[in-house]
Amino acid sequence: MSTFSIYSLAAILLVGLGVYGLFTRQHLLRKVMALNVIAGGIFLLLISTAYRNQDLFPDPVPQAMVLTGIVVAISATGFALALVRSIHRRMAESETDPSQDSWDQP
Amino acid sequence: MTFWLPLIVLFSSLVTGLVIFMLPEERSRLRTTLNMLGASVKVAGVFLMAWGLLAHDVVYEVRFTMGFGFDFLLKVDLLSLAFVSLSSNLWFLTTLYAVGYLEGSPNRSRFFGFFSLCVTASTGVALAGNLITFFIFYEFLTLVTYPLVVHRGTPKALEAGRTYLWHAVTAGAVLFLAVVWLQVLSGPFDFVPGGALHAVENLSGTDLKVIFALLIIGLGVKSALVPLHGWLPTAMIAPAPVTALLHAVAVVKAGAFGVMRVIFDVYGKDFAADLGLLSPLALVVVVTILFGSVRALMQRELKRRLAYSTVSQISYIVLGAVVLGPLATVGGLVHLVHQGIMKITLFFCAGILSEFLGIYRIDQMDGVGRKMPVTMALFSIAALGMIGVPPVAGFVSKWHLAQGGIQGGQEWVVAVLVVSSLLNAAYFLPILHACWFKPAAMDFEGTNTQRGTFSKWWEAPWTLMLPTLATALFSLAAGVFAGWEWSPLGVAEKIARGRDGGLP
Amino acid sequence: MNQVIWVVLLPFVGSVVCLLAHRKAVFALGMAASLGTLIVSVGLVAHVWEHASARVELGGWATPLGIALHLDGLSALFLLLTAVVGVLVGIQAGSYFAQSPELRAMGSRFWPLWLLLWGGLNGVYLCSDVFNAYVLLEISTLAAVGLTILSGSTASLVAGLRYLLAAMFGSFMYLLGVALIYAGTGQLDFLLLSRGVTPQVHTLTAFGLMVFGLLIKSALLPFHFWLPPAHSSAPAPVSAVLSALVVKASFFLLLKIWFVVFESISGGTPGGMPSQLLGILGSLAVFWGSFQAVRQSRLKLLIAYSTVGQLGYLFLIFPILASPDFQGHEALAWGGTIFHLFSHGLAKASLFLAAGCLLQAMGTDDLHAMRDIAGRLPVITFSLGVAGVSLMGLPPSAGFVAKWMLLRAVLASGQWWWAPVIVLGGLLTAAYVFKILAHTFVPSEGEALRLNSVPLVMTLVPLALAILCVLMGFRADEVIALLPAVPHFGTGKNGWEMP
Amino acid sequence: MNLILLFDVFLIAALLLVSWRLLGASDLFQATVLFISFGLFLSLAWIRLGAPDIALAEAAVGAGLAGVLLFGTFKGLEPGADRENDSFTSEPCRLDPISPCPGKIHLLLAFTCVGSLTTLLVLAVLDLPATGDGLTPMVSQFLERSGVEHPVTAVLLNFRFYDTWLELGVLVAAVLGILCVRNRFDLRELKVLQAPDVMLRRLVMGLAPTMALVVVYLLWLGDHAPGGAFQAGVVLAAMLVLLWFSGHASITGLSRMLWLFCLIAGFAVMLLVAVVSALWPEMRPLEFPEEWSAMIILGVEVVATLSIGVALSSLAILSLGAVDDPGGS
Repeated sequence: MSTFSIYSLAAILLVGLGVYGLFTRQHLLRKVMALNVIAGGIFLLLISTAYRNQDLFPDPVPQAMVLTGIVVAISATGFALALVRSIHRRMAESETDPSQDSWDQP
Repeated sequence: MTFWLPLIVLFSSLVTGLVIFMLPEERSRLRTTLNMLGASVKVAGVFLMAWGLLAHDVVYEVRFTMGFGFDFLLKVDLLSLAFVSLSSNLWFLTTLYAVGYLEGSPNRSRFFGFFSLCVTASTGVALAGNLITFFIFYEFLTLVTYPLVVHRGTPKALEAGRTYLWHAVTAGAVLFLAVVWLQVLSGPFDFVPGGALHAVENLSGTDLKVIFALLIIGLGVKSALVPLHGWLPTAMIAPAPVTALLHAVAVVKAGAFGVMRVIFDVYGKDFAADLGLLSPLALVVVVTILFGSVRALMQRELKRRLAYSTVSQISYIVLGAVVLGPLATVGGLVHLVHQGIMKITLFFCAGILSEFLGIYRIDQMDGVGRKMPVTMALFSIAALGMIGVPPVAGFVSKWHLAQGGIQGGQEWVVAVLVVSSLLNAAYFLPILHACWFKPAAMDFEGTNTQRGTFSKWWEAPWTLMLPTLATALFSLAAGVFAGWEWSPLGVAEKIARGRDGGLP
Repeated sequence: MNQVIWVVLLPFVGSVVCLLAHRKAVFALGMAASLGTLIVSVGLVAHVWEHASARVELGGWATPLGIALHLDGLSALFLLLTAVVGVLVGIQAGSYFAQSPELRAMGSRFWPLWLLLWGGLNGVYLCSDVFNAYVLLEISTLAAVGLTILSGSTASLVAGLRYLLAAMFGSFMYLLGVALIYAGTGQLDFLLLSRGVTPQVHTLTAFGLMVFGLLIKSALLPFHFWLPPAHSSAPAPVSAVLSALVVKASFFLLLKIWFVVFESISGGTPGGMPSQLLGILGSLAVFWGSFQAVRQSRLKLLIAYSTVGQLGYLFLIFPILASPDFQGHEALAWGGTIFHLFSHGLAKASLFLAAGCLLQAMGTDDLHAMRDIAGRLPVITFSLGVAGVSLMGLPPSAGFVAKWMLLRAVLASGQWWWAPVIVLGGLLTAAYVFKILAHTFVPSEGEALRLNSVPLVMTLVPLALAILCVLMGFRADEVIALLPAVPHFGTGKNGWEMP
Repeated sequence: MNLILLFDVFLIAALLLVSWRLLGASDLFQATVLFISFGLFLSLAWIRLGAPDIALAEAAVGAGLAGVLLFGTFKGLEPGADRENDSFTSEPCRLDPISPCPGKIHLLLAFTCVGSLTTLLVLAVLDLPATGDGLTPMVSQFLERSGVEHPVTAVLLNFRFYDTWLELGVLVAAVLGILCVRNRFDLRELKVLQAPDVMLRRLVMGLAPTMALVVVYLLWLGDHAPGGAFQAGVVLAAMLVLLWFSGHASITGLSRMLWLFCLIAGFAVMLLVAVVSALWPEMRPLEFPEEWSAMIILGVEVVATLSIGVALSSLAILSLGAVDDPGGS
C-alpha cells in the first residue's frame, strides 16, 4: 500500500460518506456539512495525486486547484448558510403570524 | 412580375391582417377600407395570374432555399389557381358580410386580423409548390382559425375551440411525421401533375402505404372524413362569417385540396391505384358521404344540419379523386368550387336568419319565406343545388362523378350518389316546404327589432344581402353556363387533363 | 484573435463599474457593457464564419501548463444567443427596475450580478480546460442563485437554496471527475485530453461523474426538482435569463465533454447504453415536464415546467449521433439541436418576460385571472401566442425548423422510436400553450379586473424576442454553415454537406 | 517507515470517524464541533502529503472560518440550544416542511446508490497509475520565467492566472448574493448577536498587531515558500472577524464605497491586468512581460490579500450579524 493509494481510498470513502449524508439527512445545516465533507474528500484525492511524484516538488497544479476549490467551497457554504438562516427566520415568523403566508408569491 | 405576383397575392391579406391588429377598436371605417382594399388587391392579383397563366403560359414561381433540406416554393398551376380564385373571391364577399354582421360587436380588430391571416393561410395552401410549403401553411391555418372559433369567448365557444384544436393539432403532428418520413425516403421533390413519387427509385411499397395512410389521416381531419369529423359540427358555434369561412373557403377546403394534391401530384392517381391505396380510401369516402347525410337528417339546428351536410358534400371532392374514371376527376375538381359557393350561400342565409329573426332551429322556420322572401329564395337555390337539381351547379358535379364511376367500371358510385341525393333531398326539402308553405310558427314582427327594420327588398343591411345574392347567382350561373370554356367545369376539365391520361 | 477575451472582459468590467456606480447610472452603464458585448459577440461570429475556429493561449503559456480559450462555431452561436437575449433582457430590466424605489434598489443589485453571470457564461462557451470550466460554472451558479433570490420573498429564498445545494452537489461531482481525469492523464485541456483519453476504469468513471454533475446542473429529468421553483419565483427578467441561458451553459459543457473530451469513449460505443439512457431520460423529461406544465394553474410555474420538458429534446442528440448508420447526417442532428436551443432560448425568454408583464398588470399570475386579456393587452397576448407557436414547433418559427431537422435526423438514423417523442411532445406542448391562450379569450364577467399600466418598452421586448424566433425560422443556412467545426474540433474533420 | 504508516492509518481512521459522526450525530452542536475537528484533521493530512500551503488555508478556512459560520448559523437557528441540550431534533430545519422524514426505502435506496458509487470510485482509484508526474516537469521548466520561486504561487498567479481571477469573482458573487439575502447594501453598523465580554476585547486587541504581522509575513513568503495571497487573506479575514466579534472597529465601520472598493479590488486589479494585456498589441491576453512579472504578481497579491480578507470576513459578518435588518434603502 503506497501512501497515494491509502489516501486516495480514504478520499473516496469521505466522498461516499458525504453523499450518503447529503441524501439522507434532512437538516439543512447537515446538508451543508455533508457537501463540505464531499469537498474535503475531493481535495484529498487531488492532493494525494500530487504527492505521487516527489522528484522535484509535489505537483503544484492540483495544489493550486485545491486552493481555488477551498475558496469556492467556502463562498458557496457562506451563501448557503446565510440562506438557511434567513429561511429559518421567515418560517418561524410565518408560524407565529398566520396572516403572513410567505410561502406564496408576493 | 412572375416572381412578385404570387407574393403580392399572398401578402395582400397578410399585411392587411397585421395592420388591422394594430388599429384601435373604434376605427371601423378605416378597418373596412383596408379590408376591402386588401381583398380587392388579392382578387385583382389572382385575375392577373389567371390571365397570364391561361393566355400566355407564364410560369409563376417563387423559390427560397431555407437551408435544411427543402425549398420554400410557391408555384401557380391550374389547380392552385382554381382554389386561390375561389378563396380570394369568397374572401372578398365574406369580408363584406362580416363587416355588416359584426357591426357594433367587441374585439373586431382582432377578428378581422385573424380573418385576413386565415385567408393568407388558405392562399398559401393553394399556391404551395411542394409538400413542406403546403404543410407550413396548413398548420398556419390551424393556428389562425382557432382565435376565430373561440372569438365569442363563451364556454361553448372555448369548448368548440378545444375540440377543433385537438383534432387539428394531432392531425398536424401526424401529417408532420408523414411529410418528414417521405422526405427522408425520397429526398426533396415538388408537386408534379401526374405524381412525383413513381419517378423516385428504391421506395418500398410498405413505407409508401403507411405514409399514405398517415397523410390521409392528417388531411382527413380538416376535410372531415369520418371518423375524424368530430370538430366540424361543434365549430358551428362560431359567428356566421367564420362558419362560412370554415366550410366553404378555408379549412375544410384546404383538407380536401390537400387530399387531391397528395393523390394527383405526389403519388399520382395511377401509381396510387397500383399500390392499392384508393379502394380503402373509397370505402371511407362512401361511409362519410352516407353518414354525413344521415346525421344531417337527424339535426334540428339549422347550422348543425348544414355542418353535417358539409361532411357529406366535401367527400364528393375526395370521391372524385379516388374513382378511377377520368370524368370523376373532373367532377371532384369542379365540386371543389361548386360546393364552396353553394355552402357559403346557405351559411350566409342562416346567419341572416339568426341575426335578424333569431331563428336557430329548423322548427322555427315555418313560414319564414313570407317574411324574408329574398333571403329564402337564395337559400332555396343553394339547397336545390346541393340536392343536385339542374340547372344549379351541384347537378354538374354529381353528373360527372356518376359518369366517371361508370367509365371506371365502378357502378357502385352511381348508387351512392343516388342514395346520397335522396338523403340530401330528405333533409333540405322539408325546410323549403316549411318556409314557403307552412303558416308562420312565430311572431316575426317582435323579433325584427333586434337590429332595426329594413325595406321590403333589403331584408338585411346591404353588406349582408349583396354577398349572399352574389354567391347564389354564382351557383346558378356555374350550372347554367357550365359549357363555357372558363366556367368552373371548363377549368376543371383543363386541370384534369394534366393529371389523368384518360381525358381527351 | 486576442479579441476573444473581450466577451469575458466586457461584462466583468460592466459588473465592477455597476457595483461602484450611483444607482441612477447603473442602467446606462450596464447597457453600455451589454451592447459592447453584443458587438464583440457578433464580431466573433463573423470571424468564425470567415476563418473557422480560433484558439488563444492565455498568458502566453502553452496549453498543458496554461489555460486556452477555444472559439468554434458552437461557442460562437452560444455567444450570439446569450448576447441577443442578454441585450433584450437588459432593456426590459431597465424599464422593469425603474418603476418604484424598491425595484430600483433591486435593479442596482441586478446589474452587477447579471453581468457577472454573463461573463461567466461567455467564459464557459470559450473554455477549453476542465478545471477552468468548474470555476466558471461556479461563478455562474453563485451569480444565478443571487439573482434568483433578488426579490427576497420566502419562496424565492427556499428555491434559491434548493438550487444552490443541487448545483453545488453537481459541481462537486464534476470536480471529482476532473480530479480523477487529472490523476489519470495529467492533462486538463480539452484538446489534449481528447487525444490522451483511453477507455479505462478511471477514465470511464471520470466521464460518468462529469456527465452526472452536468446533468444535475442542466436539470435533466430526475434532477430537475430544483428548476421549477427557482425559475418561477425569480423576477421576470431573471427567470428569462435562467431559463433561456443558464441551463444551456451546462448543456454546452456537456456537449463538449461528451463529444470532444471523451470522443474516444462516447464515440467508441456505437448506439451504446449511455447515449440511449440519456435519450430515454430526455424523452421522459419531455413527457413529464410538459405534463406537469399542463397541470399548473400559475403562469410562471407553467412556463418553468415547460423548460423541464423542452430541455428534454436536447438530449436526443446523444443517441442519434451514436447510431452507426448515421454517417453524413451529423449536420441534421447538430442543426436540429442548436436550432431547438436557440428557439427555446428566444421563445422562453419572451414567455417569461410576457408573463412578467401580465403579473405586473394583473397583480397575479393565476391563469384564471387572465380574463379578456387578449382584448385588453393584445401585444402581450400576441407575444405569448407567437412564442408558444415556436415552442410547439409549428411553422413558421425556429421551433418548427428544429423539430423538422430533429425528426429527420431521428428517421435517418434508423432510431424511429424517438419519433413519437418529438411528435407527442409537440402535442403536449400545444396543450399547455393553448391552455394559456384559451384563458386570454374568456370575456370578463361583471366588473373587469383593474389592470395596472405596463410601460410600453416592457411589452415590446417580449414581442421582439418572439418575432426574432419566427424570423430565425426562415434562415437555417447560416447556422448550419457555422456548425461544421463543432464536433471534431481541432482534428480537421470539417465540411459536411446537407443531405 | 512503519511509524509513518501507523500515523497515516490513524489519521485516516480519525478523518473517517469524525466525518461519520458529524453526519450521524443526533446533536447538531456536537456535529458543528466535529466539523471543526474534521478541518483540523484535514490540515494534518495536507501537511503529511507535502502541501503546507493548503494546510494553512484549510486550517484557517476549513476549520476556522467554516466552523465559525456553521456555529454562528447554528446559534442563529437555535438561540436556546446549548451544550446541555442533547436532543436537537425537536424541529428539523428543512426545505420542504411537509415531506415526511426519509423512510426505510429511501435510506435503502440512498445506501445502494452511494454504495455502488463508492465501489465504482474505489475501482477507479485502484486503477489510477501509481506514479505520474502530472505537470510538474512543465512547471519546473517554466518556473524561472514566472517571476516567482514558489511553484504553487507560480501556478496560481501566472500559469493559471485566469482561474485565480475568476475565483475572486466567485467570492464577489457570493458576497453580493448574501447581501441580497440580508437585504443590505453594505455592512455598516452590523451588530454582533451577543455583546462581547471585556476579556475577549483585550485579548483581541493584543492579538491584532501580531496577526497583521503574520499577514504581511505570509504575503512576503508566498514568493519563494509556502504562503501567499490566499493564506494571508484568510488570516486577515480571521483578524477582521475577531475584531468585529470583540466589538472593535472592523470593516463594519467602513463606508459603503470604501468597503466595496476593498471587496472588489482584487478582482478589479486582475481585470485591469487582463484589459491592459488584451489591449497591448504584442501580448496575449493575461500575459505580462517577463521582467515585470515579479512586480505585477506582488502587486496583485497585495490587493488580492486585502480583497480575500475583506470578502471572507464579510461573508462571516453578514452571516453572523444580528438579524434586525434595516431594510433596503
